[in-house]
Parts: sequence; structure tokens; C-alpha cells
Amino acid sequence: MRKKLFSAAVCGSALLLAITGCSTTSGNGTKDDGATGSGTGADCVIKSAVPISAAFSLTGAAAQYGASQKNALELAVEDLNKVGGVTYELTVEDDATDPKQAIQVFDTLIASGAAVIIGPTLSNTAKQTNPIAQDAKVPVLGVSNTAAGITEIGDYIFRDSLTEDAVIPQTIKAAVETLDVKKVVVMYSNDDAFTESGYQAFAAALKDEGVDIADTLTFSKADTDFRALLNKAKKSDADAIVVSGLIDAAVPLVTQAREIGIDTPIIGGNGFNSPALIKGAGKAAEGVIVGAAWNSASDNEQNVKFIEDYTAKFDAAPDQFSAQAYAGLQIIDHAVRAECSAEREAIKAGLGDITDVPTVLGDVSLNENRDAVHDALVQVVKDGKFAILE
Amino acid sequence: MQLFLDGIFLGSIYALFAIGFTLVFGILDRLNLAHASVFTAGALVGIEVVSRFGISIWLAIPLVLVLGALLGVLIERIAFRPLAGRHDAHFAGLISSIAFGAIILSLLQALFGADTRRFPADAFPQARFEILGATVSLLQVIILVISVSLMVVLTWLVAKSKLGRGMRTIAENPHAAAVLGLNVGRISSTTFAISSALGAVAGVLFTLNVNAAQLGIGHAVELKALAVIVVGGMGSLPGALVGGLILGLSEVLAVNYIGSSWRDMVAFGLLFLILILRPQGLFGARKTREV
Amino acid sequence: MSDPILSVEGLQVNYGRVEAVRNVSFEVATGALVTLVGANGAGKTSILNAVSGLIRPRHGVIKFKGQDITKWPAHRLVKAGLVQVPEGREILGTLTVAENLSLGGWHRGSTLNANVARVYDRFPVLFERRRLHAGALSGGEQQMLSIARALIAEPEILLLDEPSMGLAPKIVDEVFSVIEEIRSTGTTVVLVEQNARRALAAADFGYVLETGEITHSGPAHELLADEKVIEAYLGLD
Amino acid sequence: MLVEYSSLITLIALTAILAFSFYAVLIAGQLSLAQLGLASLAAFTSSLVVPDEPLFGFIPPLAVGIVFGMCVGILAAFILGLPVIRLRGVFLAIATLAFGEMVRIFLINQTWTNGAQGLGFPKLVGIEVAWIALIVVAYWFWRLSGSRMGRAFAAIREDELAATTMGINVARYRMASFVIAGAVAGLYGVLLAYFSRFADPNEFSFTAAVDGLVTAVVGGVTLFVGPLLGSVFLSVLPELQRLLGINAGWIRPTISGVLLLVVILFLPGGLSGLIPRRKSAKRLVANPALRPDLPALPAPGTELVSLQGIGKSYGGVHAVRSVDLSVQAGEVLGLIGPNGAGKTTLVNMVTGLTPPSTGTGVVLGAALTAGTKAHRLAQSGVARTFQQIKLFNRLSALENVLVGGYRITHDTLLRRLLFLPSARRFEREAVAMASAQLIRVGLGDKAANAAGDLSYGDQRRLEIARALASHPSLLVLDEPAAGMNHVEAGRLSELIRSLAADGIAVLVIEHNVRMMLATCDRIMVLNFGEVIASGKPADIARDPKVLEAYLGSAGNDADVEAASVLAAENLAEVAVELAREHEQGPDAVIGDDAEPNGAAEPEDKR
Repeated sequence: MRKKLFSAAVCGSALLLAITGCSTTSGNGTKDDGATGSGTGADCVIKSAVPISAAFSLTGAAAQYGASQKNALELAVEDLNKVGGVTYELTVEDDATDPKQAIQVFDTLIASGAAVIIGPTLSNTAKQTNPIAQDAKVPVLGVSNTAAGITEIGDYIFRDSLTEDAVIPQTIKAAVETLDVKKVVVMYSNDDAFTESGYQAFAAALKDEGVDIADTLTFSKADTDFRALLNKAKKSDADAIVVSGLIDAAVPLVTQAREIGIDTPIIGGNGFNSPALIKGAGKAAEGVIVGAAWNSASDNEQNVKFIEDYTAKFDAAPDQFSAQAYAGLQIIDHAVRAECSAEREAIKAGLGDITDVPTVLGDVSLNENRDAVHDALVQVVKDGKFAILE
Repeated sequence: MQLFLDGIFLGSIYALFAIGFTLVFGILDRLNLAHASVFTAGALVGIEVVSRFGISIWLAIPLVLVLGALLGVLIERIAFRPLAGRHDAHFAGLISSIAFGAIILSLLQALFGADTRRFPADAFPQARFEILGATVSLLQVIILVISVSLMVVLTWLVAKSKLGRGMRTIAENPHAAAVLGLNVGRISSTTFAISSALGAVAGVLFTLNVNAAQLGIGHAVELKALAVIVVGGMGSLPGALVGGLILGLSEVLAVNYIGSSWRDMVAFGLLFLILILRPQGLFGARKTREV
Repeated sequence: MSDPILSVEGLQVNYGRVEAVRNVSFEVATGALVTLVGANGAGKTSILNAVSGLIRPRHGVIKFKGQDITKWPAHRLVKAGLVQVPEGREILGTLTVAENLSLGGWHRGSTLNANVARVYDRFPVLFERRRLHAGALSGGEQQMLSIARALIAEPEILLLDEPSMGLAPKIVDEVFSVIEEIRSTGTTVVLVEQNARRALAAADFGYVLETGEITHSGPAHELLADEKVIEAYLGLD
Repeated sequence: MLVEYSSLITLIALTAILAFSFYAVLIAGQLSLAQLGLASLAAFTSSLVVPDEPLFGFIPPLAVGIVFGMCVGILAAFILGLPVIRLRGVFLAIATLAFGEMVRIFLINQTWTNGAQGLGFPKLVGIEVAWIALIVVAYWFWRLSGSRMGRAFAAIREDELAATTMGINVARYRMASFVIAGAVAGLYGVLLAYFSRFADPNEFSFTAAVDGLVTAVVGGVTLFVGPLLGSVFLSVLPELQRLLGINAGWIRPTISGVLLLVVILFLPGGLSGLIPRRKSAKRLVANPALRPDLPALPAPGTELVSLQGIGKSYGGVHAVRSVDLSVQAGEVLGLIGPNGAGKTTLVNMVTGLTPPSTGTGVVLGAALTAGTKAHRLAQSGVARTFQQIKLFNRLSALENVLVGGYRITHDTLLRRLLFLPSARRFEREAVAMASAQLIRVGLGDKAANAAGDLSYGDQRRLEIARALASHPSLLVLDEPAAGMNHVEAGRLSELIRSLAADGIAVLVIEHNVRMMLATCDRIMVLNFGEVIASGKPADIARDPKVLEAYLGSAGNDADVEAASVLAAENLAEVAVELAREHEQGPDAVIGDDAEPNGAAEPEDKR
């Protein structure tokens, strides 16, 4: 009897596999006819649509980032398809902010013939999914992964998101120069890979600039009440508070700091670079210094148009996540056109040669480590807007 | 002094969540894990009505109260009542309330998106004053007052009112309650409604206090609230308040004297110790076994 | 006899596929003391529970004072005056004696206090212990509490399920004298008892149940003398 | 095709292993949320010991990791278990939850784990390893489910106190389930880390623990395939929605939530409840030849219980004061008295459930002290029933009795794992012995019914059968005739007499005075915790103190007097009759196929 049950279970799962197997698409996209076109660059014409896949966190804890990434990609595909010659077909999948789910999503995307995969949203997820793509020789472009070690996974892994190491030293330098900061309190959420690596960059930069760290306080990424920490920070009488946190933490932290009477400047990392900071914290956000890979006030022509289009389409201002996602597709477009091929190897080669490609982030290059290189900006919130710190 | 007050205020937030939670958990003996979602729903809907329709916060709170009560009735009807009389009602209720909570959350995401939202800056008076050298905001004081008075009112309700007697009867022996002519379904619904209404309003107050709400806020507090209920003693409303305050204080003290990295370690360590030393919680009564 | 206060026709109760009660019909005259006796598992408790709305019968019609109450929920029946004293007493051990009693008067807001006072008069021991947790009472006291609690609901018909179970003989005497007393005030009583001899001695009319069906019925004193009934349920002296 | 779903299929296996870790505690009625903490401890510490190259050239690194991880899981579960094992229900859940969170915070704050940045692991686990591991784990739980250990877990889940009085060392078994769960959790942690090549402590959070619990409960804990079913259901759901073309985003979790709700509301017992099961795990084995020989009972007349001045007080209230009691093999001692006179407290002391406050006592050679454990006394031959029936309601009648036989059956888990023939033999012997008891009390035709579905009187009988299954020297019955009519009580009386005739000492509490007078050799009357009378039934029935305190002299003196005289006369007749039967040897009691308890000598049949 038991044996029967077991074999029934086995048969059942086999059946399930058969069903799912039948319904999958024709398989490896690189073998498709028409993946390679004629011409190069702007003249490139590829007959069939280039399958681009993205895995973002559309639900779960990181849903708010994934949502704006998805929006930006849709906008980018729309814009790029208007150019002509090459058309893109976008598939966005949800990893539910769960690495296990993301692993399955990557499997599916690879099998369904994605020419390139964009994502995933979180760095720690990327560490589990990107090796799969590397093994399958599918290029991956991260558009929000900033932690160390992502591109080290292999030669198919790229990213257009600046690491904290690329942004923070500039931020600290600028802050020290303009504000004469000598002693700071550092706060960061220590249960998140992004903010912890931000903290490490801050600590290194502060050391380089010879700034005293009076106290280091940690919190959890789920926290929203920072009064106890801030009261402790207040006691140490520092010139500034340096925070590495996500936008979830940024708004309550900034407002509560002002509320309990901390008037010193607050210096944030990439996580603070969001219109939500100004919208949410209002007056309290004034004077907050944010190092960023993208500035909404930048007068870069592409950027101005992007902000207009995005705002018109989604009824919300774009943030750094969306800008980086949009730029990601611009970079891929460049790579595809460079070799005029939608084959994975060609795209990989194209991504390896990205140099000074104009995007909404400015001119972007990918270096020999497949990491992004472009100008970082130091912004300060002034009159309800991000402005370049001068 | 600032330390002490910080701890008390932080704790009163935990207590606010825990008091509604423990009505169902401690008294009806049902663990309703959808409570966190109701909390989030209260916050997000509150924000929506205030920011979109420009309704005053004082009108929004009663609206959210009603919404919470409705959700509570739905939770009881859909996730708990069909399980009545099943031997695995405890576990099944746990899971069905998780499922129900997940549905609420995904519908909230559909309605309001996943972004962090907040009340307009002027939604609540920003008054602040000094007590014994410590800075205190009006909102914090209000939250503390609400927590304490809720505790008092609910304690009275459970101990003295007819409804409270009904609740305790159902918790102890639903069969006997039915025999005695109690409308078990209605009393359970009412309890869930009260509990969820409080949970929803707690969401609004919480959001006002920290100036941020997104889909995950409920879960962040839920774990702490569970701890608070058990530390205070199952089913004890004063316990929920005192437990909340103890947890708040211990967190603040941990931040200041041990290190912020170990704050939650202290909180959970304390919980662990209390369970080992006094499993029934600070205010709980030890159940005697009968042979 | 006057019109029946309770009539049950064609009652069938199932638990899953098991038929616990099959096509049972009986009547209870107003003011009478009727007893249902029978072996274990004969379906006596199932009948009582179906009548008091605690379980849904598969088939059958139950009428109370001429009204069809088959689908009424328990709380509505209690309010209407059909009250059960359940098997195993079902007192609420963590509540006080006074609270237990006031629960009996859930639907009797205005007369509650008077009813409680009357019950305290009848059961002085409950008055003495009114502030104790009911769980601290002895078995006999708990049974008295259970009956007293039901009386506070002002029953027109009282269904008693095994009131003498687990009680000392002296207490059993007392329980039966309480039942007689209740009956003497005009309340109709339906009594389910294992102690069939005792129950029949006290009752006006009896029904004997066997595996979910009524096999004998008649005036109680006749059943007491019926050879077959004696052999099956009363035991030989 | 397989490539596309290889991760999914692997993760199904891994999630099922995690669910098995919850299953391991759930089958013993415990809820532990520490599993993820244990898993992460195992995963992270294994990174410290797993070598790059095969150890000694032939032990693969993964094997080192798995063994090490399971050891870490076991050790950590044991250390955690020491303080928390005495907690129950939700308290245990919360304490273990706290532990899990403490582990997470600890690991985040360590440098060797790289904190929230997480740690990379080599990819050593693929689809094959995961499924082999799952099959091994599932096999273990399959073999466990029918073993004596599995039955002990089920008994503890259903009613701890009753399990104790069957001789089951509840604390040790609860710890065992805890440790098994720890081992499986450790296995899961290591496999997951070496499958996904990366782990950070946040992956092992409260949410993940709840997911694991949901998987286990959705699958169901009544059958060993439950965790696998739960895992397949929950893992395939998102994939299926993707295939059906449902857009990513909020719709998918909504649908998953609704389906989860539907499953839990409409499938009691989870998905494994869908699998049709045989009516009962075991069928009755009525063949007496299969019953093994059991050790002889003490010779009639041997003093088995001897209490001097035993007393118990609860905070100043004397439930029992200074009672002397002696019970000999082969006699029936009755204990009567008003409700609340201390009878149950007294037998609780005799069976080791309640330590006495004063006095000394010896039961079957063991002294009654504060440290006396009920399961120890049960092991030496004390069995009992309860005033409030304490059956294992969800187990079948036969399974109940099988648990009762715990004391005299062999542990078969290891043998079952190896499929040794002796496992089968031992199981058949156990079933044969249990069947005999079930038939003896007249429940042979209800062997497959769940105990909770039996009628009240049948439950009482089943409890007696369960107690008898342990081949006791001393049997304590607490109101066995409650809810029985006179005819049924008469049959019970005959059963008790036959037990005494076998040489069992029976201590019985009962309010059915007619039955007591007819059944007991001696009767002791308690009132307010004190013995007010003791002696032969006929004397007791006439004792004015007993009439006053218990039998009731208030209203109908004459009637009661008459009844007691009648009862006494009855007794005399019964006694004569019984004496005659004694000489003839033990007697078959109920039904034609009934067999006396493990009688070694050939028996005369009527």
C-alpha cells in the first residue's frame, strides 16, 4: 500500500513535469534565426525581437524598488522600440524578494531564451542567481546591485549601478570640505548587505579624511523608530550624522532627528537618493547631503526627458532605481547594436566594450571588472529639491 | 530621564499593537497572524483618506476604526469560524490567518502600490515639550495615554462586562457557551472586530509617530508584540502593557549600555529568560492540570 | 394530558457515515417528566443535542410549543425557554460561581438578579461559594451549579443529560429531589439517565432507546415492570 | 526540460526537508520555531570545517558538511532543549522563536559570517543529492511512524499525562523529537547553503520559519509524505501561475493566499488527508499462538502497595491526611466516599502523578518521594484509568491499546529501518497482545474506530483495555462504571473479578455502590481526606458513619438501610459464587472469543 502511494507520488510529479515541459517555449534563443542582423550601431537591423528578461522584486519586502525598476524598463523598451532597427521584447518576472524564488525565475528565464537578464533587485539575491546565469553563459546586467563581489561571480556578470565605494568617498570629501566636519556619528542597518557595505565605505572614507567617529550605531532594516538611537547620537555632540540606510529608514530617521532637536547635517548614501526623501521628510530633509549615482536635477538632456516621460506615464517621480534600470536598457541597446546581434555571446562582448555611452546617468563605461564607471554626484537638499553640493 | 521616556514611549507602541492582538490571542486563545496586515491596512488606508480626500486625521481615525472592525469580522468569518470544532483548529487557524493576511497585503499593494507612504506633514499637530529635561512630542504622550486607557477599558470590559464574560466562556469551553445560549459566533466576531479595530488604529498612530508606512510595517512589530504578550502573560491586558514597556525600556537601555547591534538580542534574550523562569509570563496565571 | 410542549418526528442524526439516531419520534407533554433510557451509544445524548440546536439533524422535525425549531441555533432556543444541562456538567472552572450563574441568565437581563437570588436560596452552598472559582467545587456542587445555572435561564423545558454521573449516592438522592422539585414548579423535564431504575421511578413516561431507535415506550411504571426492559437495562435484583 | 526546472525540483526537495524538520516536532505535539536558527548555525559553522578537497582523499567535502551540520543541529537542539523542553504549546513556540532570532542576530554580528553581506559556498548540492537526502529523511519518518517510538510520539501529542502513565518517559521522548528535528534542520541548512552558493543570516528569519511551518501543516502531519506534498504544493504554485501567464505582481500572492486558505479550510489534516488510508493501520490479530509469554505476575497475597500515614495538602488544604493503605496481589480494593473526599488524590499518589506531602509509601518496590516519576512506576507495573477519560482520541482503538503495551513491547525503530524480520514479528506480537485486551473488554469489533468517536461507555472500556495492555501487577480504576447502566456495570464487575483472579491487584474508585459491594474484597471509605471506615463490603454497607457521610441517611433512612442490606446479601451470594469460580480457575468474561490476560496455564472454558 505504502509502496503504491509512493509510486503514485512519483508518477504525479513526473506528470507535472511533463505538463510543464510541454508548455515551454521553443528553447534556446541563441539558435533562433534572425538573432543576428546586419549593420552596426544606429544602422543595425535585427529582424526578430530581442528577448530581454528582467527579474525584480515586485512583491515582498523590496517591492517598492522592484516596482520602479519595472516601470523604468517598460518605458525604456517603449522608447528604444521607437528608434527602429532593433525591437525589444521585455519579460519581467517577480522574485518575491525571496532568493529561492529568484533561483527558479532565473532558471525559467534562461530556458525561455532570454538574450540578457536584468536584475535581480537585491545584491544578496544576485549572489545566488548570477552563478546560474554564469554557468549557462547568459549575460546579466545588474541595475541596483551595489554590494562587493557581484561582478566577481564571472565574466557574464555586469552592472551599471555604482558601488558605494565609488560614491561615498566623494560624498565624504565634499562634506568635509564644505562643512568642516571633524567628528561624526555613524548609523547603519547591519542586517542588510547594501547598507552594511555602504557603512564600510563610509568608515574607510572617514578614516582617509581624518574624521573622528564618535560612535557607531546599528539598527535593523525593519526599524522605523530611531529615537533611542538618535538621542544617544545627540549626546556625542558630533558635527554630522552619517547614515547608511535604505529609503524606508531615511525618512523616519531624518524627521525624528529633527524632531528631537538634532540640527547637525545628515549625510546619507545611495539609499537616501530618492524623491521620497524630500516628499516624505519635507522641511526636515533640508540640508541632508546625499551621495548619488544619479541626480534628478542634472540638466543632461536625456535625463530631463526621462524624468518628464516617467512622471507623465506613472504619475510619480522616478528615483535612482528607475534611472539605473532605464540606463541599463540603454547600455544593453548599445551592446546589441555594437555587434548587431541578439546572441548572448555577442551581447556579452558588447557589454564588455561599453565606453562612455550617454545615458540618463551621464556617460557610462563598464570597466575591466565589469563594474560601472561614471561621475557620482554629491547633492544637498535645498528648498525642497536635490541640488549639487557646491 | 530621556532614556527612560524613550523606553516608555517605544514600549507603549508595542503595547498598542499587543493589546488588540492579545484580545484574540490571549482571551479567545486564537493566534490571529492576520493582525499585522490589519495594522498595515489601517495605516495605509488612513494615509489615503487623509492625503487624497483631505479629511482631518480626527475623522480618519474613526473611519479606520470601522474598517478594522469590518476586517476583523471578515477574518473571523472566513479564516476562523469554518475551523470551529476541528481538532487541529489551533494550527489551521494559524495558517488560515497567515493566508488571509497575505491576501490583505497583496490587495493593499494592488490599491496603493509598494512605495513607502506617509501622512502629510501637517496631518497632526507637531507640538513638543520638555519634561524633566527630556524632549517629548504630543503624539508620543497621546499614544501612551491611549495605550494605558485602552488597557484599563479593555480590562474592565473583559473582567466585568457581559461581553467579556462571554468571551472568557467561549475561550474556556465553546460547547458550554453554546449550551448556555451564548451566541458564540456573534461574540467571537465582536471580539475579532474590537481587536482588529484597535489594530488598525494602532497602525495609524504608529505611522504618525515614525512618519513612514509600507507593506512590511505590520510584520516588523508583530514579532515584538508576540514577545510582549508572552512576557506579560497570555490573556493579561495589563501584562501586555507592562510587557510592552519592559521591552521598550530594555531595548533603549541595550542601545545605550550594551551596543545597538545587540539590541534585539537583549530583547529576545529577555523573552527567552522570562519563559524559562516564569513560563506563564509576568501577569499570567499558571493553569492547573486536572486528572 | 395537555398538548405536547415538545414533539420530535422522524429524527435522524449522522456523524459522518455513522447513523447515531434513526427515525426517532417522541412527544413530551407540558409539565411532564419524561426520561430517555438506554445503553451506551444508543443515541440519547445525540437526541438531546439535536433538540437543543447543538447539532444539525439529517432529517426530522422538532417542534417546541407548536413551532418548528429544527433549524434554530442553540442561543435562540435558550432564549425561547429550551435549556439543557449538559453531560459532564460543563461548568466553567476558571470563572467564579457567581459568574457561572449569571451566564445562565445571558438572555434574562431584567430578571437575572431575582433569579440568582432564588437559586441561592435553593442552593445555599452556592451562595457560600459564590466567589470561588467553579473549578474548586466538588463534583456534587458542580452538578448543582450546572442545574442552578440552567434554572436561571427560566426554562419552560429542561433537558438533563446524565445528571447523576460520577456522583456519590447521597448526592444522587439530592439531584433527584431537585429534579422532582423543578418538575413540581411546572417546568417540563426531559431526563437522560444511565441510572434507568432511578430515572423511571421518577418519571411519568419513558422511552427506551437501542442503537439509535426507540424500542419500548410507555408510562414509566409499566416500563419498570417490563421483563425485557429489566433484562436489558435494569439488571436483575 | 529538466534543466529549466532543475532548481525548482531541487528546491522542492530542500523545502520538504525543512518541512520534515517541523514534522519531527509536530508529530510529538510540539511546535518549535527554532528550526531555521539551527539550520543557519549548521550552515555557517559548516563553512569553517568543510575542506576544499576530499578528506583523506576519499570523503567528499559535502559528506563532511552534512555530517558536521547534522551534528551541530543535534547538539544545538539538545542544548536548547535542556531549558525549553518543559514548556508547552505556544510558550515553547515563542521561546524557540526567540532562540531563532537570537541566533540570527548573533550571526549577523559575527565577522566570520561576513554579517549581512553573507557568505559564499561552493556549489556541491544538485538535484540528485537533494532528492537522495529527502528520500533518506522520508524513509526514516516512514519507518518511524509504525514503530513503538512513533506510537509514543503520537501518544504524547494526544495526551501527555496518559502517555506518562503508560510508562513513556515523556521528557526524554520530547527531547528525542527535538533532537531529530535539529538533525534534519542542520541537514537542511547545509544542503541549502551548498545548493544556493550563498547564505546570509537573514535568510533564516522568522518569516522563513513560518514558511516552513506552513509547508508542514499544509502537507499534513498525519502521514509521512505530508511535508513533501506541502512542499510540492507551495513550490509549484508560483511556477504554475507563471506558466498560466498570470502577470507578476500582486495578483500572484493573492491567488496563492486564496488557495492556501482553501486548502487549510477544506482539507482537515492537510493535503495528505486526500490520500486514502486503510481503515486502520493494523488489523486485529486474534490468534493466541502469536502472543509471547509474559513474565508471571506476583503471587496472590504479595503486598504490592504499602502506604503509611500518607497525606497531601495543597496550600493548607488537606486533600488527603494520614492514610494507611495496603493492596495485595489478587485482591480488589474499593475506594468510596463523597465527591471531593480525596480518592483521586490518593490514587494519584499511588500512581506517582502526585508526590505525597507527608508519610511514606512503597509501590511495587519503589518508594514514593517527591522525585518519583509516574512513568517509572508504570514501568514497574502500575496501570490506571482516569476519571476524566484520557484516551488518545485521534488514534484508533487498537492503536490506543498498542500504546498501552509500551511497557512490554520492544522498540522496533532500528529493526524497521533495516527491515529485519524480527521487526515484523515484534509488531505482530504487540498487535496480538493488544487485540486480546480489546476483545477482552468487548471492543473487538471497534478496533479501527478512532477512540474519540466511541461512545462514553466504550471509551471507559477502551481505557481499561489500554491499561491492561501493559500487563500490570497493579491496576487502578477511577470511576470505571460512570456512564454505564446496571447491566453494563455488572459485566464490568465480572471483568474486574476475573482480573483479580489472574493475580492482578485492582484498586477501584466507584460510586456505583451495588457494583462495589459485589466486586470488592475490601472497601475503604474516605471522607474529608480521612479513612472513616475500612473492611469487608458487608460491614461497610452497615457502617452508620458511611451511611451518614456517603450513602445518604438524610431523607429515606429506611430505604437506604434496606438497599444496603439487600446489597450485602447480594454480595454474599456473589462472593460464594466467585469463590467457586476461583477454585475453578480464571473465567472467560465477555463474548465467546475472549481470552484471559496472558495466562500461562491452560484455561478451562465454560
